Amino acid sequence: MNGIFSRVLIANRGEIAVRVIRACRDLGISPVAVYSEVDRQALHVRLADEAYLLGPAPARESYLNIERIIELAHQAGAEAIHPGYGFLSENAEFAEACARAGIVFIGPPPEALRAAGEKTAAKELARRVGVPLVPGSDGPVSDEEALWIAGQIGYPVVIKAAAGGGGKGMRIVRSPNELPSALRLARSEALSAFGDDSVYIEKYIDPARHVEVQVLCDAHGKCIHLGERECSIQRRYQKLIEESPSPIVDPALRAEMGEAALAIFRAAGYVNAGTCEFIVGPDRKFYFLEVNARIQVEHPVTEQVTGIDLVVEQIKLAAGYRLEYDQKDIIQRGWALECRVYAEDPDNNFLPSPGQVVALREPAGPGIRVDSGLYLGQRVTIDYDPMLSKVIAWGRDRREAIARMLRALDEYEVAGPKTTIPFHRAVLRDPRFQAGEFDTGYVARHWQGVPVPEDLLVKAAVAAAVDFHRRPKVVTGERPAAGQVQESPWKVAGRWAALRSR
Amino acid sequence: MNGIFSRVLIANRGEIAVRVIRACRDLGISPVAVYSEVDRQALHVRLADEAYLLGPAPARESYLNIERIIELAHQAGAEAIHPGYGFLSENAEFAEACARAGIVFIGPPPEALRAAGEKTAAKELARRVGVPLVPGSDGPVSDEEALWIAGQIGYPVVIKAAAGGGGKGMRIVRSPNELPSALRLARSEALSAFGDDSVYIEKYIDPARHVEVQVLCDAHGKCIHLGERECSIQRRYQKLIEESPSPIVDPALRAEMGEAALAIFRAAGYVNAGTCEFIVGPDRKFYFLEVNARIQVEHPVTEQVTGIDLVVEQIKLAAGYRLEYDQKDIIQRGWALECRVYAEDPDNNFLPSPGQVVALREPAGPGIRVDSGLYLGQRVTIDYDPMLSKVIAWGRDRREAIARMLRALDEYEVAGPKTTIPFHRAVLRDPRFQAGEFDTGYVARHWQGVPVPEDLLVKAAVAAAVDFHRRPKVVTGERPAAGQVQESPWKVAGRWAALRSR
Amino acid sequence: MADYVVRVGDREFRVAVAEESGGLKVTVRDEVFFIDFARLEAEPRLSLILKAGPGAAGGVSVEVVRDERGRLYPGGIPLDTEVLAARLAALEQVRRGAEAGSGRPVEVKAPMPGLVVRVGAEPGQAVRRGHVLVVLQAMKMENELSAPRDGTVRDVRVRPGQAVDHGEVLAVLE
Amino acid sequence: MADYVVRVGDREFRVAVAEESGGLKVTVRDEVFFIDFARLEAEPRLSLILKAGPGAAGGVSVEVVRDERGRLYPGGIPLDTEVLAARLAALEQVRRGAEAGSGRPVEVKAPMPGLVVRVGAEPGQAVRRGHVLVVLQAMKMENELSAPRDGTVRDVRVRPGQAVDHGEVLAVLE
Repeated sequence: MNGIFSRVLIANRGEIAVRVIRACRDLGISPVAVYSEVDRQALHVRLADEAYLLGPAPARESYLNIERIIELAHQAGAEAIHPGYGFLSENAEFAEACARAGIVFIGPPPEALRAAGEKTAAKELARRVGVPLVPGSDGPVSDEEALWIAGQIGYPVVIKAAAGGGGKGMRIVRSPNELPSALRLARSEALSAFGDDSVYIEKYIDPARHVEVQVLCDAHGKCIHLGERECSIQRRYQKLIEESPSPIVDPALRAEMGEAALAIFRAAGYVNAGTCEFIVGPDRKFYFLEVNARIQVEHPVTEQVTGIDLVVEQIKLAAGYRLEYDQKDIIQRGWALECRVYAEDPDNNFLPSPGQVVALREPAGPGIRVDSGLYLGQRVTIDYDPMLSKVIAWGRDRREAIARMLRALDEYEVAGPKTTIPFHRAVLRDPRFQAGEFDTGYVARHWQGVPVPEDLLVKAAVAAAVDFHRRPKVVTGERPAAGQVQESPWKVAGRWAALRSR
Repeated sequence: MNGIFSRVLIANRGEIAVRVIRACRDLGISPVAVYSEVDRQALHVRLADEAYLLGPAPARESYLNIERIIELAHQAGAEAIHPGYGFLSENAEFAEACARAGIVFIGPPPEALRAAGEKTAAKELARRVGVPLVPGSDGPVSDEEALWIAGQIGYPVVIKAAAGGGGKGMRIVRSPNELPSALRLARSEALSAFGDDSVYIEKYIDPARHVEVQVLCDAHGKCIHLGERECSIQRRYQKLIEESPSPIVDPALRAEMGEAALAIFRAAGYVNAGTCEFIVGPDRKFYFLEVNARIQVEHPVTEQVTGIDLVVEQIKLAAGYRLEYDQKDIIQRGWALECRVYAEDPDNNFLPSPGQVVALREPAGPGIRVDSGLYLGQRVTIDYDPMLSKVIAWGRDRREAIARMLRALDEYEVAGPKTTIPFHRAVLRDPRFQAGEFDTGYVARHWQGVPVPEDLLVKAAVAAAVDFHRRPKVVTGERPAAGQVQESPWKVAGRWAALRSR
Repeated sequence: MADYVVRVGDREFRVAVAEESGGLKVTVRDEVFFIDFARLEAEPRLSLILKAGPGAAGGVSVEVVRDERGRLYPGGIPLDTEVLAARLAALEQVRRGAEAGSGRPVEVKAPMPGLVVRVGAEPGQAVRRGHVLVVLQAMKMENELSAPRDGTVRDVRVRPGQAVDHGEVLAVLE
Repeated sequence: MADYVVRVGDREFRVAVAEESGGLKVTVRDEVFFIDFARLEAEPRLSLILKAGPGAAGGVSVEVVRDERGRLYPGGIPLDTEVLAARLAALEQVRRGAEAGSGRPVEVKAPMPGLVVRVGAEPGQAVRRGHVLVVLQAMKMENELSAPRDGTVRDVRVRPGQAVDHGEVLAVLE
């Protein structure tokens, strides 16, 4: 490819580093990996052409170490750096440091990162171009202001800590008389969590759905959108299942949301791939939430329905290439879903579950794509985000995509760490999910683990007993002599039928 | 799915058995596997809900044992049998035996199998509906007839054994004076190979391309085609690389070939999936070759560009479902390629290479689908066809599909048996292939192995030495004492540059 | 013939295994299976085919990974298992019975190494099942460790800012 | 420091390996690499990072599978390797030199078990490199085994219909 980079450093790890390596290969670019001490054996280190040690495990000494990364890019002769997501991907100082070092940052220019990537600046931008925001206070409020604003925008309202996120200091208020005590509690939580008791107030959209629009902008003034993704299946603001298109978006709403997103990106002088997140209320009105000025975890669902390779586009756009197609050429075909596989125990409040991967089978076959950083023997540590891989399923329609995803999840075996795979299986079998009827409160409201089917317990008991029975014994005394169990004649019908109807 | 089977027996092994299991899962059908003694640990046995032992390894005692398979289908309570490809897939007696046993054969009705699946009957059918055949004798010829016919159709001509295939008894003749000795040799070869010295004569199309059309027919009279596949990269009539669309087919030719294929299938009273194979000459004229009355190895490339799951359709059509779309709804999107991975040594005349799989990494990521029966620890035996898996790559255009395929082939690691992966890498990097300029003689003409790049030899030497050096030694004497090698100062520039430009 | 007690999670199964004409006859509860058992090469993977009769050609196919700690993954679902010779199990039962009595203290342990960011209860406090006792940061997330049952906090052994190891006791509930 | 002769296919490399401040210094021909070497768990897989200097942070990443027979798969390409201490290699060289002389007989062996379907030469026949000596059926295909060089067939040890084992001598060429 003419004028594209010959060598790109990937300042990330895990599945996204592998994903970027693949995009580099597809462009004939030599990928360079960086890694922390615990990642020496990681897949991205082995799949890259070159690999450089960043430093110890803690992110700030490795994947967040700006100086070190730029130094290594120079050593390796990389002309550009792809930051993946997380880590330094939306860090304007990093983008500036790259520019100073004469290295291309594969992402938006620093000014656009600041204008679109920072939450308050982005809201200001949205307001300026006339994209609706969730009604509420402009910033921190006094108790009196809160009461007045709540009256204006109507109940229910939500109080949020101005200094933080993650649900801390958040209170939902359904009537004026609840407001004073809710404010008191929210301020006290905010103070203890963030050392700052400022709160702001917003209309509480309930039920709400999280819908976002993927955008690509080239450096020559062309911006197009690639349709939406629905990401309402989440817990504690962590997305778990995404899809494209959204079950609640029709062509008119798609065009409207797309235009809103493009207006914001154009106003920010944005170049490269980015996403505009919206909250959609039960009346299908949408409100601007934030801009993600990077590639997102869930980008593959858009790739599967549009046919466009977003990471390849990122690299080409960063090299100054023009978008080769227009808005009218973007056609969504079929339906795609993504399930994120985390090393978390869904039956125990999604607690992280580190450990060594002792057996692994990743799904494959028609309609299935797996973006993974997993390998047999891998030690999943607690140093980084627990996401291990993503299963992406495409089908001609949502029903087919769900059927294929279920088949893939049933094939997927990760032994060692516990994973969210059983969670996904249960959600995808839930008639509410299958009907497209869910919102951002779905997991909190409905998820309570799934009982293990009786036939699996019996199978496990039989397998464990037979394995033990046939295993060479070190201590002879461990294996019991012949027992006295009374055997019934071949009574098989009942259990047999149960085992068969899997 | 209403009225679909609840349990289907898959009378096959390897990747196609796994492929059919996946289709069953997607339809909510319980898949039942059968296996021969050497396949006890095979993937299809483990992925199925139930598994039944057929018998010893030899195919005629296992996968070709009609009675045994039908008996097991009864035992398992399967309502239908999917035969895959090869083995019993085009065996009309098997289809009839299924019908007698009250089991649905997932394939065409026996009469259609006979009318379309047998070579001479199919040619008669093609002639009847006006589809062009390669000019030549209708059947066996005497030496005098051969001379006369060759004069009529024009040289070059080809003499073929009437009783067999596989290139035995075949002779290409470029002028009348070569004909008598060619006939003598061909008859003698045919006699020793098949016990029958009958030969027939045909115009020799050269260069020729192998292009085939995928067809689906329901039991209610609707037949549609799903465009073409090009399969010209082959050796000894064994296909190695396939793609859809074909680089030489334009919409007009596609429509024309599609209509020709449909005419034949309609005339045969065909139901289910089938393929019509054509030879296309340098003038882009096409000639009927044969009908494949089954699912084909290369079906995934059609699936990737049309979005239609052909194996799912086979099952639904066998259950009496109507096709849900019309010809106008079939839209090819992008480009798909398939590379077949055989346990054969491409550097040694494609000799079979059995052995145990000691390490395995299958490719994944954007645009890549792998249909595979491979697993770590597998013993590849000499009992069956040596095809292990297929890599399928999709891209928005042929260039992108090739780039992705190359990336996938570079990721693919099978240690143990030698495979055709290095062959595929070389062909996909050949500018002739990339330009779409090849024909059925490509492999014979151009393939002569590829020299191992010097940098890989150095890497292997270094890795072997370091591995040996660091391996705990059983016999202490084996590890030499300190040597006397004179070291040069850090001379790295030359080799370093070579190693880097991979 | 051997008689086992197999614990699967918090369930217990009595399983009898007998070698019989080259195969295995397994009785679990009042059902009998004839089992073709294979240990797969190159991975800790087992494959069982459960047949209804000794001469049957096949039956239900079960593939299951077994890790070193005895965790099995039928259908990919992790299940902790323990196999005991039935007589040993009976002895243990008796011992446990003696120890029994309700309200034994429960130790809340760290399920992974991490950093304590918050402590949600103090000694002497009565808590309900689900009450957050300790919040532990690991894998870039805050993880709430809550009371496994109603009770009174007897001891809190950590404070915010403290790094803890896998398995370390954080609090004791009684 | 240790000095090796490494055969890779029909090529030979002299490789010196020295342990140096926790890493490995490797000299091959006149080039020097500093190597970070890791043996991967759970599979016979090696990972090497070839660095240009002893203090370099990184360099070329080489992942390679090594099977029990010493076959390596750099870039997935199977290469038979053999490592010998340099002194042993030198001794072997001398022994070989003594044995040498051209035209030693070549045995054509079965590369896999199979069934002989055709024999393409008879004793005494002069054949060219590539002449098909034996056709062996295996994996549902006919596989042609041809003369590795020009020569005279000294012996044909099989006949059509005969089943042969892996490694069995089919014919001898001189």
